Amino acid sequence: MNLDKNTEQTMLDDAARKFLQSKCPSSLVRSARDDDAPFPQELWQGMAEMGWMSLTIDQAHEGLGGSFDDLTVLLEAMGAACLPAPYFNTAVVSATAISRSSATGLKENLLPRIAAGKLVSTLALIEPDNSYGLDNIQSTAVANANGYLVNGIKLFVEYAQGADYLLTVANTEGDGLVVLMIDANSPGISLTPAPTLDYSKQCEVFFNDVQVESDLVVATGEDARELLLYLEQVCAVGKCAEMVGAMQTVLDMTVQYAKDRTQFGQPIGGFQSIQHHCANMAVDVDSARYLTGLAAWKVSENLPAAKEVSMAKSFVSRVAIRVAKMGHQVHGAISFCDEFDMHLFLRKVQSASMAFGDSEFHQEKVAVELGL
Amino acid sequence: MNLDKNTEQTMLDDAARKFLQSKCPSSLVRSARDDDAPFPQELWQGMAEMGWMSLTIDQAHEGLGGSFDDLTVLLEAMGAACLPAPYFNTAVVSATAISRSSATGLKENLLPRIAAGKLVSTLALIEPDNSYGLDNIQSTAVANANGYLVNGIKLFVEYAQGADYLLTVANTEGDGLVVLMIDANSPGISLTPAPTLDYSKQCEVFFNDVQVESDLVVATGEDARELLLYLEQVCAVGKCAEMVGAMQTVLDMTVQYAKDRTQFGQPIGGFQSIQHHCANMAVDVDSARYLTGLAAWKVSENLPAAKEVSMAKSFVSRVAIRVAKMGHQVHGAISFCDEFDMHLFLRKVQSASMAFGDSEFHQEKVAVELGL
Amino acid sequence: MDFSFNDNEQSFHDELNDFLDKELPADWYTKPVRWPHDYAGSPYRDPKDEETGEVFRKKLADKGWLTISWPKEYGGRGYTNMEQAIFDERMSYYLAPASGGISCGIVGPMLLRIGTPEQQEHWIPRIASGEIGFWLGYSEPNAGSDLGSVSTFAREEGDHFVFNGQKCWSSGAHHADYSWMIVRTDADARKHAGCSLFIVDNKTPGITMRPVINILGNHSFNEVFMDDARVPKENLIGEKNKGFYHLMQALDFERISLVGIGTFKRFLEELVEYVKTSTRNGRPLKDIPSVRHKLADLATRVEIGYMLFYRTAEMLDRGQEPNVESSALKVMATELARDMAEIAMEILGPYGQLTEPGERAPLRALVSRGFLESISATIGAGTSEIQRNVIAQRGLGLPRV
Amino acid sequence: MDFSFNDNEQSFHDELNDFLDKELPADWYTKPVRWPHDYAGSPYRDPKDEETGEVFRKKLADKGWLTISWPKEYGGRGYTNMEQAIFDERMSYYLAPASGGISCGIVGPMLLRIGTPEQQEHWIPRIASGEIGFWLGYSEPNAGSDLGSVSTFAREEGDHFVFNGQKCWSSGAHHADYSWMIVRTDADARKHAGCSLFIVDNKTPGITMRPVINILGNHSFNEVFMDDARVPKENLIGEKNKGFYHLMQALDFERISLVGIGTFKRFLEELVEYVKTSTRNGRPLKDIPSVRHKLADLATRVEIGYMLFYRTAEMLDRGQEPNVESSALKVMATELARDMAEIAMEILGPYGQLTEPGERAPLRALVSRGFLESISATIGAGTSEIQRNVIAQRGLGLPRV
Repeated sequence: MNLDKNTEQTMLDDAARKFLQSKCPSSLVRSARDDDAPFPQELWQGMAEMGWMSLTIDQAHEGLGGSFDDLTVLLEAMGAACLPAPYFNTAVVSATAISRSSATGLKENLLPRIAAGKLVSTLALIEPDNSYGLDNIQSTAVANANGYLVNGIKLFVEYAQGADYLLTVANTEGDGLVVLMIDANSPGISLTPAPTLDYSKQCEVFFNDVQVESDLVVATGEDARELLLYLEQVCAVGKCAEMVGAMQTVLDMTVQYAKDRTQFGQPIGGFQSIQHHCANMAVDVDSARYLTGLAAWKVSENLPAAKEVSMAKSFVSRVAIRVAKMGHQVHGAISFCDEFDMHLFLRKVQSASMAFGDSEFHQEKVAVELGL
Repeated sequence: MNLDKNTEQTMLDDAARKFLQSKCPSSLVRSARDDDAPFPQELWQGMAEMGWMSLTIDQAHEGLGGSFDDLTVLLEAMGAACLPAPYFNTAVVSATAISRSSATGLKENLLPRIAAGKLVSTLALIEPDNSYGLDNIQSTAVANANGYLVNGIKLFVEYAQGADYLLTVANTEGDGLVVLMIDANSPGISLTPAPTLDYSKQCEVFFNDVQVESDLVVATGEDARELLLYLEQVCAVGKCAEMVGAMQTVLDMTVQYAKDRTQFGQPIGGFQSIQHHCANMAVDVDSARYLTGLAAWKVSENLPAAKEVSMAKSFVSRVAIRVAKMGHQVHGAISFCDEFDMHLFLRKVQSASMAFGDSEFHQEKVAVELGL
Repeated sequence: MDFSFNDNEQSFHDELNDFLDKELPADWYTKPVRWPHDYAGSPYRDPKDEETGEVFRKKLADKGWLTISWPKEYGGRGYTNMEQAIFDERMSYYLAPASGGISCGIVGPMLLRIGTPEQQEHWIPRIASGEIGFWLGYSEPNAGSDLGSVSTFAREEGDHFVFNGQKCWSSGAHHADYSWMIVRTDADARKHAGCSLFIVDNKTPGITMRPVINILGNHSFNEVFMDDARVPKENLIGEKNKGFYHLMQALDFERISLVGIGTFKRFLEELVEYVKTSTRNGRPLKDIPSVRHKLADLATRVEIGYMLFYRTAEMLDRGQEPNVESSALKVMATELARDMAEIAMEILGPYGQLTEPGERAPLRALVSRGFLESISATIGAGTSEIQRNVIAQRGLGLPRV
Repeated sequence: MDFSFNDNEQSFHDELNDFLDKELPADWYTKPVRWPHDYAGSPYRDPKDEETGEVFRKKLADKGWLTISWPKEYGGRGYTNMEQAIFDERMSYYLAPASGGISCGIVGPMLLRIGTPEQQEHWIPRIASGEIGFWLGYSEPNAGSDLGSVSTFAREEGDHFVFNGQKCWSSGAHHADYSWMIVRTDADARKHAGCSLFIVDNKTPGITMRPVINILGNHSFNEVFMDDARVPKENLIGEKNKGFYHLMQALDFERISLVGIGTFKRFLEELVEYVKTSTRNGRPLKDIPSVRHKLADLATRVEIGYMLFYRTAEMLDRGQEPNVESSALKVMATELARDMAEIAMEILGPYGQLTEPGERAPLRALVSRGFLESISATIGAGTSEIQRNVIAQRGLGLPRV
């Protein structure tokens, strides 16, 4: 048993923190938010040069062949930096999907480009009247001679305007779900910005008779369903890792502020109510870290992980918001200013807590795993 | 608007507190618990002499004709004393049921005896595989020439061994529920003690071909259902009043202890964590009192009260336990001793919180009242 | 207990309903961009609504309703505090642009209590008519929860006080005309003993403001700098060096008048209506038990809020000071504002994250705003921690240490 | 992170399972009357079970398993702390009568750390064999959370210390043979500086006990009075007047060794099984969403408890002192014990109130017991408030004031 990072992960973590502190300060998060560009290109290229895009891509496709466990180390650091770029969408969701596809051509075509930082892809999953899960996909993909003809509406598509591809899930008639990498420049695609709390530049995406060629099919039939179930696990745990990173930063900032800020002639951290708030936050952070670590380890080791993944996502989604709000409370009015960073973390964890199933959604899954 | 007791209620309250402090100290609660007798007879007679048995019985039947609102004043005082006697069962549930019956003979026969403290009656409602509500009554009452023949099992019947009558709900074939005052000495009734947390000397009651004469029928058909719905409201609010009384005592004891008990060179009430615990308790107690008051007022005024009753019962049931547990926490180890009174209140509110629908049961009713 | 209005109250309540139904469009409650217990005022998306609001507010002032509980000789209607509470409840339920807010809710009543006859004559009519607005000059960089630590200093010089120092988190100072400000007037006194209250004109030379953008992206806060700003002595309110004790009273008013209890009811109703009429994954939202239970819980707490609110009015009418009770109301209502946003967010799922109104954004995208805005509720005007200290120490008599 | 056992650990784990399956009846977990994280010991309803327990406990002692992490020369097995943790987990999961509890979990390890060779030689074998039992003589009427205020005084007299004073909440003192006691040995020193640790024989003349009945109706507590009780000087453990600092270490052990992490898992499984197989109002309990969600939440927290528990073992094996981490474990586990009882009560409804086992009482009526018993969990061995102080001050470096 080892409840800490291993040596390689510690090195990866150190490098990531250092890079992000220098290249992704909170001022960049704000300027990215206010900028018309979908995300900061320079940061993206820097991340590619660090090898992050290819961390879990296998070596045959110019990747580093790292484990999912390693990837969560990066995601935690990114959560701590409120990274304003589609790393999760591209290097976690899309790269994983393609890597597990049986379509050799697709892999050879796309994975090296992702690894090189030359391809941005994002997930188009959620639809009107649907929040989580795969049970109600209304978008249609009708097979034709060259591939599929796709119609539908997708919501909450992060960084859509900066994406080269849209990893899309649609329903076929008779063969269940199909997973497609849709070229974002295909005729028939239109975007409407739909801004959200977390500054991730979300859009609604409309597919109107969009032709998708066969060589962009990621998975069909039972393969598609299996792939999506695996992706759901990867994404849920990945979001947990982001939240753990954000929570730890909130805790660190809050403890430091409690030591520095003086009221009534003493540091506010000397007041028992503040001490107990901080103690509760610390226990929450540790608990979230271990649950996330357990789920990530199971996924990495290809062990059955459904229960642990949903335990992590249900718990972390709940306490991350609690921790971020408590960070605000201890800081007081200063944390209500845009120029103070605390709200960036609140936005981050709020969004991550809902992504890929909220707390209650995953509680229900835990219950199923308990045999209920 | 008047958020306090009126003058008559204040007098009633003062008299009740004084009487109970003198006649029902916590030592009596313990000796009643350890005694084989179902409840302390002397206390019962004293309460009857105070006029409490007849408080809400109309003057035509030798009662005082008080309102339900007045009754909650007494119940609050009794909650504060953890009264070890079947007052609620007799003077609240049974007297109310009989008072609202259209059976003139039954009223004339039983109400004066209740008013005089000469009749003890208790409610036999819950059955195996049933916790709350009226939807699943399996006991049967088959009409015959002289009345009904009753069969069934009733659980959680408080003070059954001391009761002269069992106010019983059974199902007829075809005519829905029937409400009966069953003579506890009727052939075919047997009791098995089933002790519970709250020392209320509960029994399982078995009815085996018990013949109930016509003059003991309280209500049938639609009348029965209406009566039971009204009783449910009266009982739920009555239990809230008991809990409010218990909560207030817990708060008072806890604040006093926090002032008196010294640790680390100061009263523990000087520690902010203890102050905030006490502040939370105080807000809970006030909130519980007003919600209960609102519900009691609506019931008293014969206004539609379903929403307010269920708001009160769902909220008070939740916070009463929270307050009692916090009382223990502030007191520390001393409160884990039988000889210290705190646990008597914990037992009281735990039991009251579940009686006549727990918090979730009534939350669902509130939702219905919201139109959901 | 008795929860009915008396005849006067009931007819005033009915009169208010009639007035509001007549003077505001039926969909008015959809216009102000606000969340229950917000501190950030009520911006409108459409400038025309701003105009409608101004017209309405003028009508209120003309009826004397901005100051209904003030004595008639001061432009008020001489109504009871309970009637004032009924007024506040109805106005906030309609989200009416009624807020005399700081001016009529805090400064006016305080002037009536501690102002000189000359000060009352000078200020009260202009406050009652809605002509002038105030901001609260309490917080400073080193005096937040610990208001006794204000260090802005006012030295006496002839018939003026000369102010030097800085205020911060000054909500709405840029829209207001005057500040209701506490500053230090005795450098040697122990901290609470050397402060005084003033009315300070925003236009006083030496006063400058820096806007501070809040986490909603709005300019609500300001930093206000005073550099040899000369304030006439007649603007000292109450006793010199007793300002802190006066301010403690003012804080009670603040906790009551800012609560806007009716907005809670309004948003609860809106949320219930949304749940009744919406589906998720093809299933009616109202069929989800946890959604039902969460709404039931919110409704119960709104009901509690109403009673804690009316309690303060009842006490004022009895001549009691509801200081502990206003703390209980504040802590309860602000935590409800937060939980209401959090629960609405849970019910709405990702749709609650949307920040711009539109077809996909339920409740005009107010939930994402409320989620952020309610962060300030449990902080501003005394944090929840401070309120709990008040309840424990002043209410329960636990020791100050 | 890596959550797998290494080969040694795994085979020990398997060995324990085999042993437990062989040496205890399959329904053994239904015999002890206890709730997770109880302080009241494990009474049995049937005296025969008491005997079975004694036989089992003897077998454990014979295998050296009561003291597996002690060095072999002291009767231990020299296992790692992780293996000790695995042992504790398995034993508590089976509700095995394994508890070396205070003797093997606190006194023994402390003696190995701070005892003299003579003391180790004298006491350790008798502890390892299970021959003698200890109670903790910490609390006094005026020293609960504030242990530094103990006033029982031990004055030196020749080759003895003479004890006068009183201990209270002395759990199990009447079943034990010796006390592990802290008393004041320097009346003039500042409070934490003048205390010392002793082993005190219950049979010492001058020691009397008064039983105190707890809210479960059991005699678990005692008041212990010392009236000129003479304790030989060789029973002073560790440095004189450093007792408080030694005791702080002992408290860390206490928080870990008393947690009984496996009992949480066992009761969760029992509760889940009950829900799977039961109906209420004709409806399967497991179809009620809130029941499902509550059990999912409990299961998640049990999983967290396991990790916080193993973390302390990992730290000990690395030579680190898990003082903050043991506080986190303690606060987390005890609040879980409470919530587990409360949730079980909610799920069972009125059936949870029954106090005697029988046909109608699910889970052998343990839920009503747990509801009361867990009251002590968040109080004993340092209240949750004290644990949070430790986390904030020692863990996060916030100031002591």
